[in-house]
Amino acid sequence: MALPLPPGLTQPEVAFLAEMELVTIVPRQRLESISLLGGQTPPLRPPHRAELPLWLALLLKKQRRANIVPPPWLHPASLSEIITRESKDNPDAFSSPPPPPSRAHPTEPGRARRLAESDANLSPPFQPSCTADAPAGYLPYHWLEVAEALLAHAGDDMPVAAGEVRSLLRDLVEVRAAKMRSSTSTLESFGGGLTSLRGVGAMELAESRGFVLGVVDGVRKLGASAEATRREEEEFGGGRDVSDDESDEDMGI
Amino acid sequence: MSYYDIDSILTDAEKIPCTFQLDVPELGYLDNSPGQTLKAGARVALPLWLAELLAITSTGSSDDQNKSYVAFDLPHALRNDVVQALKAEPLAVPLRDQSAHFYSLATHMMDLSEEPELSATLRKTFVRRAAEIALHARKLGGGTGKGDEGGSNLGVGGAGEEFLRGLDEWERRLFRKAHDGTRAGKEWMEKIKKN
Amino acid sequence: MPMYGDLGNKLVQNAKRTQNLAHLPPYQTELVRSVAREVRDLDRDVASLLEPFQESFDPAADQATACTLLVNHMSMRRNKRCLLAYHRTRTDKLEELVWNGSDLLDLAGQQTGGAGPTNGMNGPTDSSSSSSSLSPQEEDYVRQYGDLLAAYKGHWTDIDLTGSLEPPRDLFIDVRVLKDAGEIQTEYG
Amino acid sequence: MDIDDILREVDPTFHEVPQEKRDLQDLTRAWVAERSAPELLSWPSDGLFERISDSIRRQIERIEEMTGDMDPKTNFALIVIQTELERFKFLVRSYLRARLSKIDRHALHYLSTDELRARLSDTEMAYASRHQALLHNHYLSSFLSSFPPALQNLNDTSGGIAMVDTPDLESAVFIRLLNDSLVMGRGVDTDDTSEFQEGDIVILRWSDAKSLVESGRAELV
Repeated sequence: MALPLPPGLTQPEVAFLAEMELVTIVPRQRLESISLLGGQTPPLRPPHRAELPLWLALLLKKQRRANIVPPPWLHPASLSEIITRESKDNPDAFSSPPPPPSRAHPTEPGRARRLAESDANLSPPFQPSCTADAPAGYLPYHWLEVAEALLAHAGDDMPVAAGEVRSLLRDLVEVRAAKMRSSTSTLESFGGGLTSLRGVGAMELAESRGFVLGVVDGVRKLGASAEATRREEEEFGGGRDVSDDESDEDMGI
Repeated sequence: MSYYDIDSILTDAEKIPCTFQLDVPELGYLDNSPGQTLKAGARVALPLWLAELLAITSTGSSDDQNKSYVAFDLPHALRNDVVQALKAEPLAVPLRDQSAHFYSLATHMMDLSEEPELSATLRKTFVRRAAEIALHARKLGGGTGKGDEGGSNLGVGGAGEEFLRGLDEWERRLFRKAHDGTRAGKEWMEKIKKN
Repeated sequence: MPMYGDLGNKLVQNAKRTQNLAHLPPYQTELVRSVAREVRDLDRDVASLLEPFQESFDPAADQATACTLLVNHMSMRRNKRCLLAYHRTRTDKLEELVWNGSDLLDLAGQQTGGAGPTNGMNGPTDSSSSSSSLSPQEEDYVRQYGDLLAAYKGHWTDIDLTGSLEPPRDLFIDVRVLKDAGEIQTEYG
Repeated sequence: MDIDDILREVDPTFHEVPQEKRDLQDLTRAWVAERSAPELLSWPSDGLFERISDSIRRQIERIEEMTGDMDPKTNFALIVIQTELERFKFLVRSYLRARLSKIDRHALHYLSTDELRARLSDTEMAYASRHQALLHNHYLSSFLSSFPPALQNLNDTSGGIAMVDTPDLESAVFIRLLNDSLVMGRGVDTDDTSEFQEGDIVILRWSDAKSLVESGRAELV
């Protein structure tokens, strides 16, 4: 078997994907531009900030060649705000994802360039949502992976003690885990064809994917004959088998 | 319904109560009487792979176009008292005792004859039990809260163990998926701190 | 009274167990032969049932014969399905082992080194001089699939197709070594 | 500051994405999609993998040249380059193997029509045909050749169940909307039509998601 993995990204794969998110760094050393397969890295000139993919930022950080600027949504005030929203204001749904570039305010500094047409269809991890100019108060798709990576390797770059951020994150994980559970127990009693998981994070999705899709598929299979009957009835209006002649008459109404 | 799928093949081996609609001299062996004629009206439990086609193939009889070789009933696993018990308390029925391929068998039967009520009951049953499965999988996989297991990592307890033992194949697969998801999440968390 | 298809079922149950095993249990030579024989027997029955009718069998006129023919046909197809699925389950497993870099010697040695027979089906017919759990045909298959995979891999030599499916962690160990050598360059820091 | 930087400052819409960056994005998307879709997707026809394969080869050559250089600055660049190279290799490897695994499972299906065959790369075509031939041979030499000739096929569709297994296109998937879109999803009791916003994540059947994904209005996640 060429690939002994279930469909959909596994958690390590999601973490790998999240490492492509751009983050903002403050270099501590000069570093000339490097020609990578994914393009040139910007030349690093302290103290000018630069945006780099997380994997590279972490490499520099571990080498003490740079500090990483935590994204605004990871600040304690922002996390507390999100926790309140998730637990009190809207206990049944995940809070909204950050506004996509096409809806971002055009005059807001630092965001205008993302309106460029060639970026229009960007999505995580390529749509910057973990940089220093990302909006506070919104959890981006890769929030948990990026937060955990920064806490593990750049804890000293946090604006407050890493422990404080960590405990807020843990609260948030709990609040949202309960949501994922309740959303999955209601979503499939359905017979409908669409379920929105607006605002869900990549890691949360990876953890529940196999189970959730398994339930949805199971319900579909158990309902297949009922669904086929429904479709026939809808097609023929009344549910009786209509011969060609009769349907001609029906059309004359 | 996949040709090479082992579970699908095993489901097709489940026995269905059938009644022959005609005399067939060569088939006595199906009723444990080789060499004798299988009489019309004989009740024989046939595997699904055989029953299905015999039940839907028309004999071509001129007096009754709809007459097929056998008539069939719902299998033992799907009899009314099981369905009623599931309606009353979906968690209390060990489905595996009915059939290891309970749901798969049910979908086959519902394809053969319309059973709207059965379909609705089974969907409810499946979803309700799935929620319970997720709960156990999280406990065993080491979920988010560490404190709520109370001691042993295998703290499923008697009733839980009994429930898990009664899972059919679909549910076992679901349990494995939920369990793997939780475990992989936990492993990732542990790994990130080390590296 | 055992009925047609029962032996095929045994094969499939064996395949079901195989799916959950790390190793490959012994090939069921005798069972495979019996199931294939059943198919040939059924085919002969069909031929003799049809013989009196020449080319002009009318199912509606002789419903009992039609029913018997249908049962025979279904039984043959059932056996075929069981045999194919059994062999397919095993080739899946064999391919997995080839992907993981096991060679034929590893595979052949499994049975002697492993837990031994996992069920009672490998009678004296299996005890040829070699105690391989693979049939000779399976050994051929492993060789041929190995060649096929090597050919496909050859188109992608740079990426090492049989390499790890775990996403790469960073080269942290190398970096640490480098830190000792490279800590000098702080001229702009 | 080069001319691009100046242009970028005066004109925020000047933002030519370099080919390398676009290729990385396309490769990543292709990987996520292939890992998530219940069926084999089309091999990219725009030469993406040929380009990536070439640049990987060139990068490996560069690494070999740089390895002799003991300057610590080069040395760090080397680490960065190697780290990234491993990331690319993983993406391509996982992508190719996700495809092979689907091709293996439903080989006869993907070989059955021109339209389906067109999804495979030339190398995959060669692999799939040869693999199928090996399997058929194996069945023949193990038992199938003793069967009556009419029963020796592997692609019968008569008699109950079709022999050619196909992927389940009704399987549920997760998608992310890339534009605000009206989405239709069939269900057991009702079919739903809803307006979703860019960035929303929705569960629906692959058969209902497919056209959205193929037209670039949504992506698999």
